[in-house]
Amino acid sequence: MALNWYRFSSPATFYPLAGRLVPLFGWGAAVLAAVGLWLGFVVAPTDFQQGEVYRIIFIHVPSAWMSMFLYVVMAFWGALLLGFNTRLSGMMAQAIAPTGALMTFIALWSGALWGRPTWGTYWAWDARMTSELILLFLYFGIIALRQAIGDPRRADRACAVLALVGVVNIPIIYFSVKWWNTLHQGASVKLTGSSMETTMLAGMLVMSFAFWFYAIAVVLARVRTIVLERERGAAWVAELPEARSA
Amino acid sequence: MLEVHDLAGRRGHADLFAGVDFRVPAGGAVVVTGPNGTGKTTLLRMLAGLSAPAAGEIRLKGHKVAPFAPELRAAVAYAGHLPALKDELTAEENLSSLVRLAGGTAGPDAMRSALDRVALGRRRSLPARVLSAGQRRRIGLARLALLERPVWILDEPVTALDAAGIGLLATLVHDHLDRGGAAVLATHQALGLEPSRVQSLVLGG
Amino acid sequence: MNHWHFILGAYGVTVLAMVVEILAARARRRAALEAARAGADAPVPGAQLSGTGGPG
Amino acid sequence: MSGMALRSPAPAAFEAAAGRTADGALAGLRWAAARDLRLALRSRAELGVQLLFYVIVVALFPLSMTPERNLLATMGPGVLWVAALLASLLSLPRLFATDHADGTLEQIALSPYPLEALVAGKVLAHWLTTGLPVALLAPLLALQYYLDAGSVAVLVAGLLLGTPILSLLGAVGAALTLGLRGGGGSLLALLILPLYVPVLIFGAGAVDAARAGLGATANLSLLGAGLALALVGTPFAAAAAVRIALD
Repeated sequence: MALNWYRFSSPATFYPLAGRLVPLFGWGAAVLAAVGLWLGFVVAPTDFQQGEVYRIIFIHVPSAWMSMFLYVVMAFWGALLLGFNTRLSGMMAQAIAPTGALMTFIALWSGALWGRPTWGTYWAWDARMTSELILLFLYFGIIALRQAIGDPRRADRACAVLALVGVVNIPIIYFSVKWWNTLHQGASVKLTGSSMETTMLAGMLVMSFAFWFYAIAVVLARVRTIVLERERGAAWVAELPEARSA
Repeated sequence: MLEVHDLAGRRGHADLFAGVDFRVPAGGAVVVTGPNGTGKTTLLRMLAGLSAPAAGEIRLKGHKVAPFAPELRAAVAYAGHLPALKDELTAEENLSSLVRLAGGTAGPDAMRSALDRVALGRRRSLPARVLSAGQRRRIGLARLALLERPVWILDEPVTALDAAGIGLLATLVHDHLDRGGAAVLATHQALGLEPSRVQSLVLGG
Repeated sequence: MNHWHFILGAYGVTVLAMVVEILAARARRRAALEAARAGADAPVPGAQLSGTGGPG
Repeated sequence: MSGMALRSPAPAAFEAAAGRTADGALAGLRWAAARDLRLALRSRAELGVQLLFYVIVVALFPLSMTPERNLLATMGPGVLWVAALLASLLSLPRLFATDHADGTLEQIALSPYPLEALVAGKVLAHWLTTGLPVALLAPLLALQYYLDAGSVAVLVAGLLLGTPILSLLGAVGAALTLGLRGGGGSLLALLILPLYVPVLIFGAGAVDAARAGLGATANLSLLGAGLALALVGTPFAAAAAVRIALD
């Protein structure tokens, strides 16, 4: 069955579809997280060097991956909006920004708490953590720009341009910070030690999927709300069961 | 020359107008009127290609045009609320700058005679800052006379003009229609154009 | 402060942040539904066109 | 009607006018650069004020820390570069905000010349009136930081390559925040400063690398590559942002 993308690109048909997907991905995330934590805390051994604190890796790495992945996805939806003028992609980009910023914050927070016992400080200007901090500023920039622009149409398109300029700059920022870091500090300390235990790797991968499913569930839930906010006057909103009752 | 089909305009959540259809033939004009806030400016900005309509389409010489389309930019002379002048530049510098921006050639004598025609000859080397609103608006009229654009879109062109200025504007528009140009004006001022050439569009009816 | 404090700190804040995000999303959804229930906007004003439209 | 009969070009002129859509991107660039330079020179005082801002910021750091020679020498390049960033940031509203306010930006966007070329011309004028003077003034201010001749040379080379990137990237931010509350100030800084980080790192790092004997060619060539990328990409992003702002 050739999936007709255009049929789903209209908010009215997308709204119920997203409604069915949210619980699916939500529970999926919960199950995956349970398995991941079980792998991470029960199966994975105590590290001879770092003891227990390395277990923070199971949220630090997935959230760092998600923070960059979500920015790229947001830029993708932005490009789609500028290219094809599909309103829904603008709403998707808007829905992603807060979750992306949250993932970046989690990565920074967990990294700091892991760094304190390992390196003695919460912040050590490590290359990855520094670029993560700049990524957080980029997210705040997108969110602040949207708040400053009242009209949703202009906000979508302005944030799309900013996200595209940002996504081109992310690798450049990462490269320049790494360059700066090695010039001043030598190679940064490897967080994960020499070779990854298979169970650690498995735990991290499962947790990454858990984070991914969580992000999809929250973003889809938020985009449904944005659709409601923007299509307030539309007829199909009035007939919605939840809009009619109470 | 310019056709509009089922045009709709929104600002934020508010729908301004919908289902607007009209055709502006060569030599014809449409005068848009209506109470404040009914979207006259929004409609004119759409026709000039500055903003995208919420629905419907705009055709120039039969071809559908999107905002900022090159053919639209080449065909339209747009005069918005603001007279588009730089306070630091003199009247003559402003005029030549705007004409060259529109792709025209701005020889000094053409500038001087254009300014003479709008009774700004003696003030051409004064910075725009010191000119009155009416005088600044006249620089806009001189620009219209110099630009050879088939479609004029004028938003409240009479603001700040005195009686002589309005006469000047009426002559300009009249000659423009004679030459086979088209015009869309948002104004409540009677410009003495032959009723046979003019359509009236009332928004918010 | 042994390692378990830091682990708890990292995981605790993560879960807290996610719960806050979910609650915020639900609150925003309730507000949107309230607004939707407030009824559709005023009818869209039309436009009257008159006059012959000139020669040609 | 009392108005004199106006000269009216023959109908044939309409087709000619339409046909003569100036495809000259260069003509558009020249128009914008010449006009903006003339406007900037007409308000020279404002340019002077912005340069003085650069000078004052650079002088603040020794006052806030120590006049001690070695420390100042190590942090000199960084201070001069951060001050260059802030000077560029402060002068960005001049790019579009005044044109947006007096209606000329609409005429610019509606001109037959490509908007990307007009924006590039405005950015060139902005760089000539902010970035270039900052780069030329740097050697004088470097004296306050006891920088040796070699470091000053690398510093100025870095600034000459880096400040145009600041103007180009800044133009995108300025266009995005047109007409917004706090648009020219903190919002613009939040949007643009993260994007300035690579320029800052390679620019200031060039002097450190030179002093460490590693040579600054790597840093300077990366800045050059960044400039090339910015020259190709940002005019299109800025033009798109202007059109979005005018919508």
